[in-house]
Amino acid sequence: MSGSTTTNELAKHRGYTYRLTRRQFLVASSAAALAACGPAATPSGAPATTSAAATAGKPLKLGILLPFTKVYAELGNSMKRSADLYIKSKGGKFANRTVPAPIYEDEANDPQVGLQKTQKFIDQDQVDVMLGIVATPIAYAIRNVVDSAKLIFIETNAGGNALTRTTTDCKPACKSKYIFRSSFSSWQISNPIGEYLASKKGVKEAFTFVSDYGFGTESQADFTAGLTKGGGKVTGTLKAPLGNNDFLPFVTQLKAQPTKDIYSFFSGTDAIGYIKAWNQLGLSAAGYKMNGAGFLTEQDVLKEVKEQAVGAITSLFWAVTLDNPENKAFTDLYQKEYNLLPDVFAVQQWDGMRAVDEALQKLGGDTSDKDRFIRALEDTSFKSPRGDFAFDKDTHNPIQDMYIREVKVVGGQAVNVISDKIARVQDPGK
Amino acid sequence: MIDVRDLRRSFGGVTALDGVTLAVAEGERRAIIGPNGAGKTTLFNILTGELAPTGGTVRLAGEDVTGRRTFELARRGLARMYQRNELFDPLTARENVALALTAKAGPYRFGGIPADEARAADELLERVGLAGAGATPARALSHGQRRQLELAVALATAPRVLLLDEPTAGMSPAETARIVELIASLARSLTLLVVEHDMDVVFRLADRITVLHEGKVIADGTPAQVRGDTLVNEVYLGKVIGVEGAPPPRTPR
Amino acid sequence: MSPELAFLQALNGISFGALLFILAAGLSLIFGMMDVVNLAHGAFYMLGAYVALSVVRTTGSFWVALVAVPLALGALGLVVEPLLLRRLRGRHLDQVLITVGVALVITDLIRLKPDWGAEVRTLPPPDALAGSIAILGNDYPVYRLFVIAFGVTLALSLAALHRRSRAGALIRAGVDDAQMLSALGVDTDRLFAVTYATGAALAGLAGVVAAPVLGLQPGMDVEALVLSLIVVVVGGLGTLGGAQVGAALVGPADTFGKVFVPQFALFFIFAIMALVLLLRPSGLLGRIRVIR
Amino acid sequence: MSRIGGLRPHVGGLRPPAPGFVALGLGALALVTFPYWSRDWESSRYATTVLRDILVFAILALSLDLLMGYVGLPSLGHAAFFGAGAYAAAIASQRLETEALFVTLPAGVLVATALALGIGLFAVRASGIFFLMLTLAFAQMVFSFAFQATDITGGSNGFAGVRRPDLFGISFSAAEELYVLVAVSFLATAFVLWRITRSPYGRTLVAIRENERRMRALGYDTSAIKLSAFALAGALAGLAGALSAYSLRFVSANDAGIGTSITVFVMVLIGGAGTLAGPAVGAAVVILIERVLNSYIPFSQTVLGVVFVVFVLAARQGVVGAARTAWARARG
Repeated sequence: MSGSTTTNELAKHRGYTYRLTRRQFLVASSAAALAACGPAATPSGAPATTSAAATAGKPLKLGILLPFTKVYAELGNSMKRSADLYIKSKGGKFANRTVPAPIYEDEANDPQVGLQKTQKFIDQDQVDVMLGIVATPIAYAIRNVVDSAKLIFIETNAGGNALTRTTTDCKPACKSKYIFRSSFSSWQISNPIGEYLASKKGVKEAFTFVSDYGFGTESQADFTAGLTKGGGKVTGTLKAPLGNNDFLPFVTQLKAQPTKDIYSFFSGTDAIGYIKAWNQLGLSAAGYKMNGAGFLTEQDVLKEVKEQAVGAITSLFWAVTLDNPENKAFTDLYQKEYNLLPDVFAVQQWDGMRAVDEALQKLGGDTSDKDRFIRALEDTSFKSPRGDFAFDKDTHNPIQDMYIREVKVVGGQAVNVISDKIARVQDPGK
Repeated sequence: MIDVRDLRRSFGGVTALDGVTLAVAEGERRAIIGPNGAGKTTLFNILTGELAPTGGTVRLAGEDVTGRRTFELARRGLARMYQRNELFDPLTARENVALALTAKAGPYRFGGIPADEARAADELLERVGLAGAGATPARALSHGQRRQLELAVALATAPRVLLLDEPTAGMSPAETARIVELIASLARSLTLLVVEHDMDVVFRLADRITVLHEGKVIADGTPAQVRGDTLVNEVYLGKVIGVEGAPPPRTPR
Repeated sequence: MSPELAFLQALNGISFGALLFILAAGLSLIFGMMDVVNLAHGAFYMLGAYVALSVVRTTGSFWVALVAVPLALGALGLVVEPLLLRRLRGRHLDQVLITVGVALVITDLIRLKPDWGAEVRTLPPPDALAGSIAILGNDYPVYRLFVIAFGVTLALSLAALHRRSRAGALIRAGVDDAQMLSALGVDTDRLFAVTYATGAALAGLAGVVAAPVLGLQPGMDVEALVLSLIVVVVGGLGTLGGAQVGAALVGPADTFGKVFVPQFALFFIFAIMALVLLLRPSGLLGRIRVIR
Repeated sequence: MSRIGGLRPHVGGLRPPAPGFVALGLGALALVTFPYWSRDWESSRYATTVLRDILVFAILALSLDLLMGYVGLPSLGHAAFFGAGAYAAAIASQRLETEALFVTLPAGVLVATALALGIGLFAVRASGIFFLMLTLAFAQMVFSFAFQATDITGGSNGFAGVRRPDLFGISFSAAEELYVLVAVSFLATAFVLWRITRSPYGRTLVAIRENERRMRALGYDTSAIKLSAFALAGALAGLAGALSAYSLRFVSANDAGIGTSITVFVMVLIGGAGTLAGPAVGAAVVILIERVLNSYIPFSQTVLGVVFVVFVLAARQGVVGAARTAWARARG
């Protein structure tokens, strides 16, 4: 191993100069300027301003921002399949408006990228409606941009409460006239199960163990409020960092505390790691019961952990086994098209597309008046695969039923079986 | 000027310096000779602060500078001419010298490069016989010219003590003669410490000679005394004549 | 904290330490021998895990993957080194930069490959190691004990290769003076290619062994690279022993960080690194002489 | 033989404005007023945003180039100071309830500088690859702190609602005015670095890159000088971070993440380390690949990886370096 390198290889190469003649600086800066204007020179499709006259017959431009790279890519692909399927099922027309293939952009699980792509939808593509966004931080990041650009945006996953509530000086985000949500608020999937466990299942004490980020903390607080309202008490809390690499130290601590009912919020790889550690340390055998928000045992997790999650009780507004005609039709259509079972993310995107479609039916396809478009969306309600779906008039968050589900092995496959229902759950936000 | 007392240094098990004591008066020209592995380079590295001693003290003009870092010693007037050329290759000869000249002014100057600096650098280049070569990059100079530039850079810091690490290594006889004359012509106020294998150069330059062997001083005196010393002949002169120009010891890693 | 709980957490720490060593071995070998930080190490690890997934899917055997994957990654290393790194012999920093490019390409291609893609997956451990056994009356995953055993054997065998074998000495010498070595008739090009290939194979091996614990998902490459870097930096650069010592310290320390300071668990591991560097600027066993 | 690396010591004071300077001035003016003279293009606003982000990253790349190209310290953790600058500006405007540019911008720069001094103390004593690894590890430390310190930085939710600044009545909340602020900052940064690289300080940095041992033997405290360059680069990165926070009105932990560090490293290398125009060109090329190309092909990251490998192998001095060599050879 040579001693400390005296001269540095990086700069010992011929033609290596570090001073700048006037000409080079000029050439470079104008080159940088011109290179950047490249995209500007290319003419873009839609005319700059939409005419005030009825927009009947004009193609409806949809901009959909989903993760196609990084850790949530799988969710993005599932939601894209659902969006494409919806357009195909409507023969490429909403009311009298033809719907060309939506412009998909990758949010890459990075708020900076999400902001750039939203700006592109607004300035470059000038889309009529924007849908998508999986990660809550990105939804919070683009909230102000969408609001000031008066762009109608349907959030089809991110469940951060703040997106559809009034918060003190809009921190970390707050509701907007132009923002609707077709998925859920973290309160809806955490609070009702708290109250349900305490009042109906006689759970007097619970311990919470959640993923240490915005969503997890909100879910922990909402669950605690629900449990307390139902007469129970949370005896302690623990958090694991998002994307935690080793769950054994945490689950060992769970096993060292007396409270048997554990409530958790984890999703994706963290959920898998948690359930495996729970199983490896034999917590079920030791009498501990796993409860959580629906994403703890959704398809993307169940297909990996399989029967290790048996017995877990979760709350969510949908399950693949939910038997109502709309869910049957949707699941069959999806399976016929992609021979894959749909997941909750596909349902959320499907309902987002449907809300736009329903609103356009009411407006006869005329989207020139934003306020009428918003009122039409607010009045939208329909039978969704998850059951009755309607927007809360002033928060634009969905009003929907919550189902209590338990993981059981049905026909050799671990599935969430619905055991109970809590009707018309509405987010308390104003 | 330089006062070294009982200097020790070992690398793991190997003892490179085993209690060296040495005193060099101001203006004196001291040569240090000894077979390979005698500890000459280790001594130099300690004197220039690149290596910390494991024992003993070093005093420079009365001040205890043991363990001081290289740049602190340099600022106290101790300059070094390296055995292998240590120059700023892409910079011009003038710039190499200018960097040494302005070392005292400190690096944090953000204005333009002062005009007089170029003139002072050219004067020094002339002194070492590189008059016209001011604008040539150091990497483009011949080996001999680079040694002359090495000397110019060392002198540019206006040192009180100049350490010369085998200044004639790898030089042709003609180049050796020129560099030795240059060194000989240096001001007598400048204290010199030379490590050299070529005995003609040693006897030409040195007022006194110290002989190192296996990390210890085995003889210390005028050239005549050392030449006559039986122990030195047996240990050193006897062996070296047989092995002329042995490769220099590698700096310990 | 009861002694029983302390013991269990210590066991968790040791098994995580063993995991970190397995992760870092490939990076440490390449750095120790070739003076190159292989920033594609995380990408090789990820590729190893996904290849293992395919092998387990087709052959149904974890053990086949344990042998096949390192060979596959070794072959990749035998292609990458001569094709890209050899051209930059002596320019160590450029060799490091090349590996950044390689990492960017590999991780993107994994995402694009149809049946790998970006889905969240896990590599099931072999049935023999899947269960749990009772230790002090508590269930403990057998696989984590296997990881400890595997890590220790890997450490011992690499140390033996490194110190006693002729190849180890030749490689170390090659880094310092490739010309002198080739003058002695040693084919340095083949030597460096084999070294890089071994490093890549070790990364692949880590992919197979660590995947059942750390899981397979986009971003696992960066996580593996950063963890390996911390282990190598803490342990000290230039020596293989560094990685062993580094992992032995960082593993348990990180686990106890998760126990006592969970809200800053991510941050804690770096605090350890900073503390070690404060005391020993070139790492615990580092031989790089940091400027005085 | 083409002029290599020599610092042509120009006699003090600027010569009368040669045609080059006039052209340079016009070019700069065109750059600053881009949104106004391109207003009637279809996607002028989108192009303005892209160009604004290119200029923000150009400032960041220039600051890294000071380290990589001049002092020879390749840092793979430079995003730590970019993120620190962004967070500091955002938090300052929130906690102090002010949009004043002369409060939030210096806050960003100062916090980034302080962080650079802190990390620099550890890092500058190492060199080459060990330095690279240290900066990478310390940047991850900053990332994980930003990701977990929810009550300070907003944690994984990021910091939303950053208020755009104003200065003595001029409000920069409109996209055009903010663009001008970014463009002016870029030109100022380029000018400052152009001055620094031609000053004795700049020459000292280059000499340290060439032969740090010799510089210590001449009496230069090279560790302190490297630390000063590291802090200066950190300050400029903090400036870029603050501008990014204003532009996007949002700061996330990824701004200090390894992805940003690698991106800006690739920009400097592709553009041309050790040149001033290089980082700006590199920023344009990489952002165009990452952002514009990304909308058309799914494997844009692979393209970036391949382009990067080609440049390391074949055109190590980057676009501007290669152009300059060709230009010098053409002039004979």
